[in-house]
Amino acid sequence: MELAYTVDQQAFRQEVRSWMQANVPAKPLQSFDTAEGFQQHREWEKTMNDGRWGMVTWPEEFGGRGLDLIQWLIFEEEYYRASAPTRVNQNGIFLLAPTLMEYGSDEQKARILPKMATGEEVWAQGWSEPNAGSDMAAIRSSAELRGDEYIINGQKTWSTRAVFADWLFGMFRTDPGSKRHHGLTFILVPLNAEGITVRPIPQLDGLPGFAEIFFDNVKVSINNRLGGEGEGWKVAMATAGFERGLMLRSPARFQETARRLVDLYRANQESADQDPAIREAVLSAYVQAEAYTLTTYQTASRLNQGGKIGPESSTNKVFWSELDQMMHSTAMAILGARAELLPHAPAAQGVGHWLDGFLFAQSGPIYAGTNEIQRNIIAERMLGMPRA
Amino acid sequence: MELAYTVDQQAFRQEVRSWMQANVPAKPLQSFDTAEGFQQHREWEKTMNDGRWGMVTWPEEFGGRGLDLIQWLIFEEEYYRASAPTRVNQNGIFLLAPTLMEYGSDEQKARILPKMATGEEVWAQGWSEPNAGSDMAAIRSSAELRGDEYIINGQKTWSTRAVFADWLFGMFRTDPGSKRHHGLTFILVPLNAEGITVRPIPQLDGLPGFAEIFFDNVKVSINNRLGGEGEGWKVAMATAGFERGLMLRSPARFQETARRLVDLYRANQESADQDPAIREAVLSAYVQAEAYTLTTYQTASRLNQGGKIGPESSTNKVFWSELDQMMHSTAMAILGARAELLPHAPAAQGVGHWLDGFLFAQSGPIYAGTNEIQRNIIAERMLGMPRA
Amino acid sequence: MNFTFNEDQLMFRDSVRDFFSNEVTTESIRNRWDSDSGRDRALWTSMAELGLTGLLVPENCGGLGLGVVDFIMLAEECGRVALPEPLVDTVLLATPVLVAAGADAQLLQSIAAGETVCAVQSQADALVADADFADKLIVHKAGNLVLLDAESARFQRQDSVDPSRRLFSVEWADDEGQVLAEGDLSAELTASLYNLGALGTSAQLLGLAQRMLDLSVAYTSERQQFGKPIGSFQAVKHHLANVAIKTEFAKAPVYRAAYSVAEALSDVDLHVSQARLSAGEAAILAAKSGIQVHGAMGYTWEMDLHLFMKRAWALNNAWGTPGAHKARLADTILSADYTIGAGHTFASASDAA
Amino acid sequence: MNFTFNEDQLMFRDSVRDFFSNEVTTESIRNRWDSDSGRDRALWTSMAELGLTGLLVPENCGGLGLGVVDFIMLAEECGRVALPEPLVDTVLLATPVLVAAGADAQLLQSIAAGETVCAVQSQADALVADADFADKLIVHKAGNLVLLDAESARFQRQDSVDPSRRLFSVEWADDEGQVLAEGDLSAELTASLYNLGALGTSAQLLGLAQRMLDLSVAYTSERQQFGKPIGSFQAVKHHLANVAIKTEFAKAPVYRAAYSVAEALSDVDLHVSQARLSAGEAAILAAKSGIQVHGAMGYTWEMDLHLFMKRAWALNNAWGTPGAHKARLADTILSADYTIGAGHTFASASDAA
Repeated sequence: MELAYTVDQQAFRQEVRSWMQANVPAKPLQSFDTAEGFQQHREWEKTMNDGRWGMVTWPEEFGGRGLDLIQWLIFEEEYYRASAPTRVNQNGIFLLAPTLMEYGSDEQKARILPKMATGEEVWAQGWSEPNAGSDMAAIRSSAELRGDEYIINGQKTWSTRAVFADWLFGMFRTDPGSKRHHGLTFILVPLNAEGITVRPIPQLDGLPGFAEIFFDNVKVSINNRLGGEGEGWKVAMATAGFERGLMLRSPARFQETARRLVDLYRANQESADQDPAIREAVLSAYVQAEAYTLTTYQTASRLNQGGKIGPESSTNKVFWSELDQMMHSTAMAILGARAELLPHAPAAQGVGHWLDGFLFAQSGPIYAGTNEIQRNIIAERMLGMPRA
Repeated sequence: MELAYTVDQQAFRQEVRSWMQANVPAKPLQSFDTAEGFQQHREWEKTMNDGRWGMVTWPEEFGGRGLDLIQWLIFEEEYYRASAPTRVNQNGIFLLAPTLMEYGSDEQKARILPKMATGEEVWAQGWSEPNAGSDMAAIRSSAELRGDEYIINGQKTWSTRAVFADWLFGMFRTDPGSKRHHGLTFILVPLNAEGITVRPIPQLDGLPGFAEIFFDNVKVSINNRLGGEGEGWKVAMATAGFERGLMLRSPARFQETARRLVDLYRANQESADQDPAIREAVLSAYVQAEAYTLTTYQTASRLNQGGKIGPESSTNKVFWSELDQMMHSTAMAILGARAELLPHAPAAQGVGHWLDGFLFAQSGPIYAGTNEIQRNIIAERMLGMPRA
Repeated sequence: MNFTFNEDQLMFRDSVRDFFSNEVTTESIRNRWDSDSGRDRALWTSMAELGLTGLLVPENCGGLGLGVVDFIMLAEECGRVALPEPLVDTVLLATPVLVAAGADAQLLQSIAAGETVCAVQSQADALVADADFADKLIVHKAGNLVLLDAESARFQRQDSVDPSRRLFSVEWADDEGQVLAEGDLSAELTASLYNLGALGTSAQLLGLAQRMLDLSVAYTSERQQFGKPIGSFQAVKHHLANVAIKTEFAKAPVYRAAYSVAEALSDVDLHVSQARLSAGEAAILAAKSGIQVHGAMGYTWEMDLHLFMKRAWALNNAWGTPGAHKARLADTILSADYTIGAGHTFASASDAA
Repeated sequence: MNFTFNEDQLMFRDSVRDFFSNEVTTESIRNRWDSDSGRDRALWTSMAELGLTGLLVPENCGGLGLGVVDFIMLAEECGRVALPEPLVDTVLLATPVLVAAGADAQLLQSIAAGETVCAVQSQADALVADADFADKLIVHKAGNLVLLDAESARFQRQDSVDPSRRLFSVEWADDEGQVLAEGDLSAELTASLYNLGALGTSAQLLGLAQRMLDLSVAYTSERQQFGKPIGSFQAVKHHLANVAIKTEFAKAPVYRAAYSVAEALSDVDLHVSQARLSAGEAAILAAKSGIQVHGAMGYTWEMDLHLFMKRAWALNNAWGTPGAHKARLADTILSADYTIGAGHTFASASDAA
């Protein structure tokens, strides 16, 4: 056990920090759930890629730096420390890319990853269907192989980023007689294909953060299949693990929220201390954000030594999502009557971003498998308790 | 709505208060889970009955005063205020007696209630069986009617007070071919009957607060059947309602615990305030104890006007048991390193009773139907949610 | 001692519930979002015709001459439908204060008639809800309680997360407005207003909690996953059972607080703060559990749940934050002079009787 | 940066776990309750033979010369079996302090040989665990750290809820005992001892949490109700999933605190308090959820669960209450001089390196 950074790691941190200082836009970008904001975020991805910072763990041939997970964590710390924009292509770089690395052909990697890195192609995810929310095995959308094309029909929903994105990845039922998690295939679909209709779904803040997608005889080349036909479940499970696990929710995000929460508390301590639950929550936020960080470094160290990610991806997901919700609720409590004000309200006096974060935090315990599903997984797969 | 006591009610309170001041033993009795303590508590019941305070809501003919539920609440307030002993016969007076009033014959009432009132006959309950804890419908102990006697075989467990009690009430399967809640009969069994073996079960504090009871061809007169044969479930459900509901856990108990907790907090405020969760819990304890009291007065007012108790008995049970657990955990937190000391430890300096209360509070969310079962009942019967 | 509502009160509650369920649908609320005022004047007139606006106006001024206890369940109904119009502010907050300040009969008559809508500023917070829809504003200046014509004030809109809320910062010239009360009377009425505001907020939070619970039960009983309604899963059941428990045990404190306000009991501050904390916790839990059991649907603009969640989030910090009410409660119960415990719950009521 | 244990450490942990699972059964613990000393001297000798008692004793004094990080998982194992003997106190608390105070080699040798058992008094609390079983006591008097022969002290037994705990108040004559440290050194070693005590407590709480979780999983997987194992009910699953989550996220903080103690980092107080809070919460939740899912069985003396629950309740207030650790943590992170946030977690380690 050695919990100090090496000289190289410290130098790397300095390099990231300098680049971020020089390049992170001074003014926050607009929300990427608006057309203008989406474009701004796409440009930011290009800027990042120009500096070869798009995804530092990727091999150099795809625009990465071939770095390890500890370096990735350092990168993320500096990224959040610099208040850099949220990654508009996170579906691509954090979810699809690791799956591609594992299941994609060389041709697919070469075709997809570089454009993902530049932000030229932004990815949406197509997991859920109207009757298959947290129950992914209930998927009904079909893909029928005719010659070297799949003909896709059906409907996806809760597809994040789909309103402005270029591509979608998801599972489709290729064996019409199959049930549950059999007979599914993982397919990549260009969102500008004929027969696709995207219906935006406005979310709590009124912006279309996700969409329903209707497929009417959409033709997709067989080259866009990831893994073998009928192997969709296996491929998707890898992605689900990434999503819940290490990559998507780096500790830096929650540490920065905890830091801002501590600052907010200190700035309003007199009124905040009227409610002892606030101080309790603030201290707990720090302790939990640190615990999440330490645990992630532990996992990253283990993975660096060749370990595999296990059911802890479910404990991670429950932990960070409920921590995030708790921290933002606490900020609302500290802000008191100001908490309800939208960021542009003059009386919000610059604290309105907490409300945005609070609304966003409500989605954490729900998406990527509700926390109820995650707790089932923890009980059954990690603790070995009997299934219902 | 009139939330002031009448002059009569205030006079009644004074009467109770005076009697308690004159009669409550100055020195706390020993635990009724010891032989000596049980005898002391039995004598206290006799003293109470001599003053006609055994159960003020009972009709005068059985030793009561025919008072209403508001007066009962006032009585309880004064009882707890005086730190009077816990009622050793609570299984009898709070659970069996209301059932007897509803389902018992005149002969049964006359035979049973007066001796219950004097403490001459103390009652144990026989609900659970080894494989029928919270699932009462899984009862297997049998009672076969031969002539005018039931022949009882089988086993009961978690029978509170059974180690020193005189009688037991419970359900037995009288129809051997029946399933679940059919074919059960409610029978009263003298614990000195031939064929009964009582095996004490030591609880968390080491004392035998409950027992297993083995029945080997135990003969019980048909006169000890409550309700008709096969009506056991219906009769028992009335009792279960009482148990979870209004009668057994009068608000006064929790108000006095909240009061003592506030006192404990004030006496140790400097160290307690190191942990903001403590102040939060202390304030919440007061608010919740008041809410429980107010809600009980509301229910009592409704019942006085002829209303019936409904699924709120389940909300009550969850509420008071978790409140009681929270209050005692908070006291432990305030006591810090002293919390673990048994009452007789010299360094406990008179605060050891909190530990006793803490251990006892652990049973609240478990007995009389676990709080998980209660939450199912709330969801299904009160909210009408679909069964599993 | 009788902790029940009478038949008249229950019937009035039922008729208002019926009225609201027809007239204040979620669709009608969504329609208001796009309108300039965000409010429905015709609805106000209908409420006046039902006697609602004049409920606390003395009979000799054209009102029903009823009291706070008579209105409390109606305030709860306002919460249940997330009523955008400031009925609670006009009836429960403004009217008693105007009466106590000796406002002229004409004003009270016009409130009862539904011609005058009131908005009220809390001493705890500068922004005024519904200032632009109101005709009269009760505001604070230099320790005085001031009655202001809406026309004579300047408003700046302050958008809330709840699109039905219309919040404004308000400015007015020093020579505008009529001093309603000054000195001790102002202090007394300001304190009274704070309790009325917190009580009205409590009742609305209670109604909101129940509505979110109802919506969640209905949704989870219908919505199928894994081949059965998600409401049949124990985790979902227990989430909503917890909401039911918190809500059940918030009712009596709110009704008791109404009684204490009505009777001006010495413990009124304590009772109002208890009610406010209990109702706020119920509503906040109902929102949190509600969105969770709705899953992704709960996160959408299209599902009605958010109308009630957002109102709950907003109201939970209105008329005193939970912290402010905890502090007030602590000041009393931790004081060496104050006795708590068995038998003391109704002490101030019984002493006053 | 490498947050893993090495092969040697993992193997040592495994062998100690095997040893304990044979030698420290719950039956053997129950047997101790009725014995005079409540302790097993033969077990102590076996532990010495395994190298455990001398783990932190320098090699030139017959020990293994290992460090705090090497011992931390073993302390966790002590918690997992609710070991009654004061191995953690002797190895993790007494040894480093004796070494730092320049105690004579003979004493250290005799600790390594299993001939001397140590008991340690916390500056936060007067009672001393295992004072009667110990040969040597480290106690506090008038700002000095004092080494006392057990024979020269008078003990008064103070019964704990945990029948395996042996707590005593200790008195001794002024002329007894050897001053180990005075002045600044005493203050420094007392502070160090407090961190060592809190760290050892954290590790044991972590082990206790895991053991209670294991017992609860095993029980609910077997126990049938309503025709199936109760562990198949979602409510039971979610109770235990919550314990698993809290326990998983308490591990790394405890291991990191061990590292910070070993390296004497400037942030050691903060790190120890974090670990103590995380581990304590995990153990307390494991107890609460454990008894709940065990139902009435969990409330019995006969079921083993209470051995671990009671130890957890006791240890959660030992070597500083959660409140004391929260206060210490707050002093640091709320100070204007201290920086938190992304990138700062390992700052003091990296600065020291």
